[in-house]
Amino acid sequence: MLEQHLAVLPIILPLIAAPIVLILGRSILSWGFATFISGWACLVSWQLLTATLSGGVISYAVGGWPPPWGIEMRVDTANAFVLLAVSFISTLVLLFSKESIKKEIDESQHTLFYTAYLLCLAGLSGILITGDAFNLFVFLEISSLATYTLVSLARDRQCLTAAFRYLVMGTIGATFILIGVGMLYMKTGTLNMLDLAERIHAYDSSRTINTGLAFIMVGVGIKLALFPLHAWLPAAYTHAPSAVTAFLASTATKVAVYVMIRFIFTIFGAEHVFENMGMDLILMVLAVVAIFKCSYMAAVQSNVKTVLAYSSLAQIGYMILGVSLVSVTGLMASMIHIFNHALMKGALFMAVGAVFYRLGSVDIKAFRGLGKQMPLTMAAFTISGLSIIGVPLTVGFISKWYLVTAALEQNHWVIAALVLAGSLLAIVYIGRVIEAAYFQEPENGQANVKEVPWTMLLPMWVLVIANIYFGVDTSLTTEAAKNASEILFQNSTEISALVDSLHGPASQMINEANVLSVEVAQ
Amino acid sequence: MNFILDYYNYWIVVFLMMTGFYIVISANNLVKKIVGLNVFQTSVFMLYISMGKVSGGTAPILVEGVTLYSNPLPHVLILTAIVVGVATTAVGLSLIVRIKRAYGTVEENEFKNQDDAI
Amino acid sequence: MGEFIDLVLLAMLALTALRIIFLKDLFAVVMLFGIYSFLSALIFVNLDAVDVAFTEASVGAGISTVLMLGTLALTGRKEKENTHSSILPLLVVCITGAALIYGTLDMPPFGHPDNPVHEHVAPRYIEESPKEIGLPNMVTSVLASYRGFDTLGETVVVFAAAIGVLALLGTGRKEDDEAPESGLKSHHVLHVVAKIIIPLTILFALYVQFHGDFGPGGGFQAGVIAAAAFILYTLVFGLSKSMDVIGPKFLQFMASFGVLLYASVGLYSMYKGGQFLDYSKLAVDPVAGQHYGIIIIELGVGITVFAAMLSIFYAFSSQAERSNIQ
Amino acid sequence: MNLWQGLEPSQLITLSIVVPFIGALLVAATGKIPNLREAVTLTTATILFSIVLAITDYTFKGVELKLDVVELFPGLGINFAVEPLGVLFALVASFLWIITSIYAIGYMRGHNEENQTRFFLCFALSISSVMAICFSGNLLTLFIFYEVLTLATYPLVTHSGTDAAKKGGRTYLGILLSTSICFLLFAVLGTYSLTGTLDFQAGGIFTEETNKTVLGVLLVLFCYGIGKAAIMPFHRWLPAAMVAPTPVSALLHAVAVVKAGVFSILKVMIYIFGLDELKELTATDIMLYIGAATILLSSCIAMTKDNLKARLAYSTVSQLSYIVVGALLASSIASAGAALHIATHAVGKITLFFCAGAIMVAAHKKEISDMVGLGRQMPITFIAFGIGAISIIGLPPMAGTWSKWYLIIGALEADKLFIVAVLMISSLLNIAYLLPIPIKAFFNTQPEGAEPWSWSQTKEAPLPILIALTVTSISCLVLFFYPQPLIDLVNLIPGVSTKMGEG
Repeated sequence: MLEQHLAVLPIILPLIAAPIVLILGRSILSWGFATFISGWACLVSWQLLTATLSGGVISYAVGGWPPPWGIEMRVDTANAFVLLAVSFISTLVLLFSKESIKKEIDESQHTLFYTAYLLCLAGLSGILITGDAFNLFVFLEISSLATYTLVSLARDRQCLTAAFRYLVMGTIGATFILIGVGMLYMKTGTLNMLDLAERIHAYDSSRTINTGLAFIMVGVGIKLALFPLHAWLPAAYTHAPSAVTAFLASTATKVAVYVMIRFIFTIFGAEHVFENMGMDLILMVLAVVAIFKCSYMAAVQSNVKTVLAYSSLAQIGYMILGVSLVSVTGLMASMIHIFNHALMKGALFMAVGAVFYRLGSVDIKAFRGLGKQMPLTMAAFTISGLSIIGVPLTVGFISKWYLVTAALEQNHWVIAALVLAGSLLAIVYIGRVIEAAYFQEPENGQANVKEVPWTMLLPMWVLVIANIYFGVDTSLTTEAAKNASEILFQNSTEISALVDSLHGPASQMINEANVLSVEVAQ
Repeated sequence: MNFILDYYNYWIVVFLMMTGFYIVISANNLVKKIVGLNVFQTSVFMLYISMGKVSGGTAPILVEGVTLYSNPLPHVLILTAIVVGVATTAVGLSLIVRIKRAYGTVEENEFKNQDDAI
Repeated sequence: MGEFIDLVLLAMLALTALRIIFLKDLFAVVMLFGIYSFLSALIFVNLDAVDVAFTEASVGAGISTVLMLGTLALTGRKEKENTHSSILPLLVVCITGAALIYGTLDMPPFGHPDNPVHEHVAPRYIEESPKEIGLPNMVTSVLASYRGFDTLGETVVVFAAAIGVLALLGTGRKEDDEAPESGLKSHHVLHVVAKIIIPLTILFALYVQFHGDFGPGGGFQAGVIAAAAFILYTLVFGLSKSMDVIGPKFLQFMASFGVLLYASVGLYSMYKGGQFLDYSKLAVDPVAGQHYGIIIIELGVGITVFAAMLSIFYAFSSQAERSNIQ
Repeated sequence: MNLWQGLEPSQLITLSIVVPFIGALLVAATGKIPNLREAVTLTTATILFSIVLAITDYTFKGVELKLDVVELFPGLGINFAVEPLGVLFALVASFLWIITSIYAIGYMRGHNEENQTRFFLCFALSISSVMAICFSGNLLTLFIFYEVLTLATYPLVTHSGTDAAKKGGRTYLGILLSTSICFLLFAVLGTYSLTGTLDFQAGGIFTEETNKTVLGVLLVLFCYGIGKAAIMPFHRWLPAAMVAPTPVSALLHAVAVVKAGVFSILKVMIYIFGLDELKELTATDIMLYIGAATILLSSCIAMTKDNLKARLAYSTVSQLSYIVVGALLASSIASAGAALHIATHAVGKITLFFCAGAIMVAAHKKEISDMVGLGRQMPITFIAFGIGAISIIGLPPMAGTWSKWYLIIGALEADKLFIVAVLMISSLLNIAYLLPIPIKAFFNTQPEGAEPWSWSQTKEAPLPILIALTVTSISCLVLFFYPQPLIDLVNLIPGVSTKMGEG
């Protein structure tokens, strides 16, 4: 019976579970229930991904009202793929959080933590699945509100200011998106994404649509912490409870990247955004600056969580770079990196969370000598760190390979070289931590540090193994990412075709896009 | 003249939005920031409602004999957006209360200094 | 005439907003914001958005202002002199504003019935919804049925806000220390007036709740109004008395219950073979089904909003009491 | 020579990689019992050698061994294909692993090193990845295991855990990882985007249409990207890695790791660019001169070093560039010489390192100036040192003669008289910095009243060490008199021949 409702389940499962968790009240019960629900959502995402891989797009009209009058849930490979990453990480982080939050969040607030966590998950899933531009805003706000709460749950007082800054920036971003969506609506009279895409073409050179595009880009740019709109992120990730950071770092910004991709390709059409507005150059420059600036910042921090937060910013740069290359391979590189980076950062932040669990500090000094004292945790950190660097046989290598291939395909040799050079900085910031762990003597007074409980090690190692597994057997990720980017490009081409039929002779770009779609068809 | 009549509403709304936006990004006091955020958002709501207006229409509630109604969809969207706004405000304000308790101040530069001092 | 009123109101709004920038007295700033909110509610009425105006007045001018004042009570009402430069923000704002003005240039003219907004999706709402849903208030139809998923999301947002505030400020109930008598004990007139007004307010809330199908109103506004009644009660009779009437734990339960009630309608329609939130499946006659569905989900919204708003208020006022003790 | 006839031939590739890997696991498992652990290492090494012999057998018979493991990218994955050059390298590495294991047992125990289990484990892992490099069927596989080798040897370099070791390790990892990620990966990806394939093919994979400038850039990227070949200015990691225990320096930094570098360069030149293509590139000449400069400069630096291992390290840098130069001469004979030099330099240099380790264990001396007269105490060691030195210099009757001979012939064939001169000068420099060591050890002036020499004075290193260095020095001799099997093997490489006018 649930089969036909698959498309809406990933949203409503956590959405309904959240108030139930609040009613359940007891910490252990809410933990078990939340984990169960998240696991279920993960299973559903898996089903969705396999269904979309074999059967294309799943459309679900909520309330039985056909789009564009009702709200449509629309699942294709692109969002099913990201959804799988989100729900998978979410489940593992929930497993991890049982012990982790004992040390970081007051006992009385555990139930609120799980409630907010599920709300955040519901919001993120909603953003991914929905096919309605305004509905996206609503889910964006659900996830954001839950996120502000989650960040502020830590005991450190700096989490409050971080959460506040995040709240202000996030709300500005959301309001920008609201303005942008309003402008689109004003010109087209619809909110459904596909419908918007179809109707936008008539106005593709209109100033209102272009302004709307700009506002949406800036709004989403804030949410995904694109340089130079990233200032809120490092503090929020540093001071949030470890479990929260692990979850957010590997999901929230990725979802925002997905939103940007969706708006560019499905709604506006790559041709319009890149060719007419020159957004590709802007994004490319910002991405490259982000990669270097933030990797450099990561290399000079002393708090390891901050190091990883800056590293996330740099990695977001890679994702945006893939988008800015305007090719199926480039987009595929971004999609695959969204998934892969979730695996890496999830594992890294869990390892750091484990260190915090034992030592109450994540300063790089605290890592001294941990290689012997917490061998499993530090091994997990090392392997996923190598993955960030992009060492072969890890997922990081796969991402980097596709990104560089995409850059070379477009004859951007300099960009390709810069991407690789960026990895060198990753060696520096990951290497510092590893060196401290394995080659330095522990600080006084932390002689008897033990390994963390297995409930923390298990999810961490599942991710580490996933890092290696998907670095060797790439059939699933490659197929999904390829399929996803082809679908997105196809959307984009359809828009061009519409423009074509409307405005007469085809421009060169459209030809290229058509060629692409022919390749896609083969 | 027609041009101005067509657009004056939007322009004033843009001005209001930007006033709110300015308060958000320039204010040092957190409460004022939140007020600015609200002004900003309320102005955006006005943008939506403006576009839903039909000259000569009435409120979208079925009345015998009336055929011209304003567009109900923007109203629905803004109803939702208002709620989102108050929700954000509530969370923001409670963060402010906690910040005051933890730092003894709600002026941004002051608690920044405190953090940097550590 | 409508345009003239509109212009006047907009001019007043602009003045208010500018004043907010320069005022240093935060109490005045918050009050000005309340005024701003009211003025915009008036504009909404003038622009035919009665439901929105209702909400803006009760939420923007009502709840938001109350919460801001509550915060001011805890943080002090004076803004310190702003030392850092305001040139950069001004620049950002100017660029953004210029972009927006640029964007307005291709906008459809204000109020024109041929604008695309009125042509594509909206006509169905206006023409068909009275038949498909059976309600005269199209806003309610769209809100609760066509875009019912948005409204579920909106309810969850309120719920999330309550969770956030509870996580930050605590539930409010302090078992150990005896809260001092608060409220306005000595004002007998107030007591009497309050005792008359509160039942009337609750009655009005119920009216708004169930009349929302026909006129402006609905679960959201009703929830806020009902919460306002209890807020008034708390202000006059004190927090602990109010908590005796409705405890914070119970409010948490209510907030959850409202969301669940809403969602269960969706689940039930799934069980009946429809899509999620497809009310037509709730009864044999689709229109009747729509009607039932809307009544129940509006109730869910009302309950959650009431409980969430009151919880938030409890949390703030218990903070205020705590700081009074210290 | 084939003990593995019952097996599917291509499974031998799997075995050659998996056997040392399993050996590593067993080492970890038996870590508590040193004797058993060492037995495991030796057995594994012997089994591996027999497997490589079997593969050699098939290669001579002309059986093609291929193995596809996993597809990492559509149409591109990890696969292995045996070809003669790889077999040559595998033979050298697996044979010397046995010897080094024997040596390491004596050295590690004689030196009371800590963490011996980790040492043997990483050692086996390194060999496993070396085997994978030998038999790699495409550039991607080569690259992947090249990186694995870097990471697997890192713990060996930093084995002692002292500040010097950490500093050395940082230089080691920093240079090798950054050159490989920045240049090699870039070159690999560039090649892939130009040709759509990364398979090693006889005659290269580039077509006529490929832009020569781009090819030139790729060539430079490959040469510097394969940092293990230690072309200046990216040679600093090799002296830095000398902080490792001597067996590591001996096997990895005279044989396995550095040879993996030059092997990769040879392989890229022969199978990716193709020798014919290579001749036409300007960049080849540029790199050739840089290689020649490396040969001379590092020989000069070697002369200034008093620390024996450091001197040997710079000597290695210089000798590696022989192979690079051989490859870049793009003549069939020079390439043959380069391939042979992998083997001959290996036996020669490993002998020298064994001796250096023996001196350290027995006499606790690192500085050359302290070794004057030490020949009286350690005659066997210094005789072996002399043999190794002569082989490195390239004088008969030692193995090094052959490779140098072919290199010089190749340079003549390619009309690069300049290179001939460089090789000659370099030999003179070799004499200058290597031969004085054994000579001074034996023929210094005796202090007054010294007793005449007798066996009782000797204080040699432990027996396993002596066995090891004797075996390798004998190998130097043997390879001079019976180089034919190796030469036959080299002649099997497509486009490479030891005969004038062929290929």
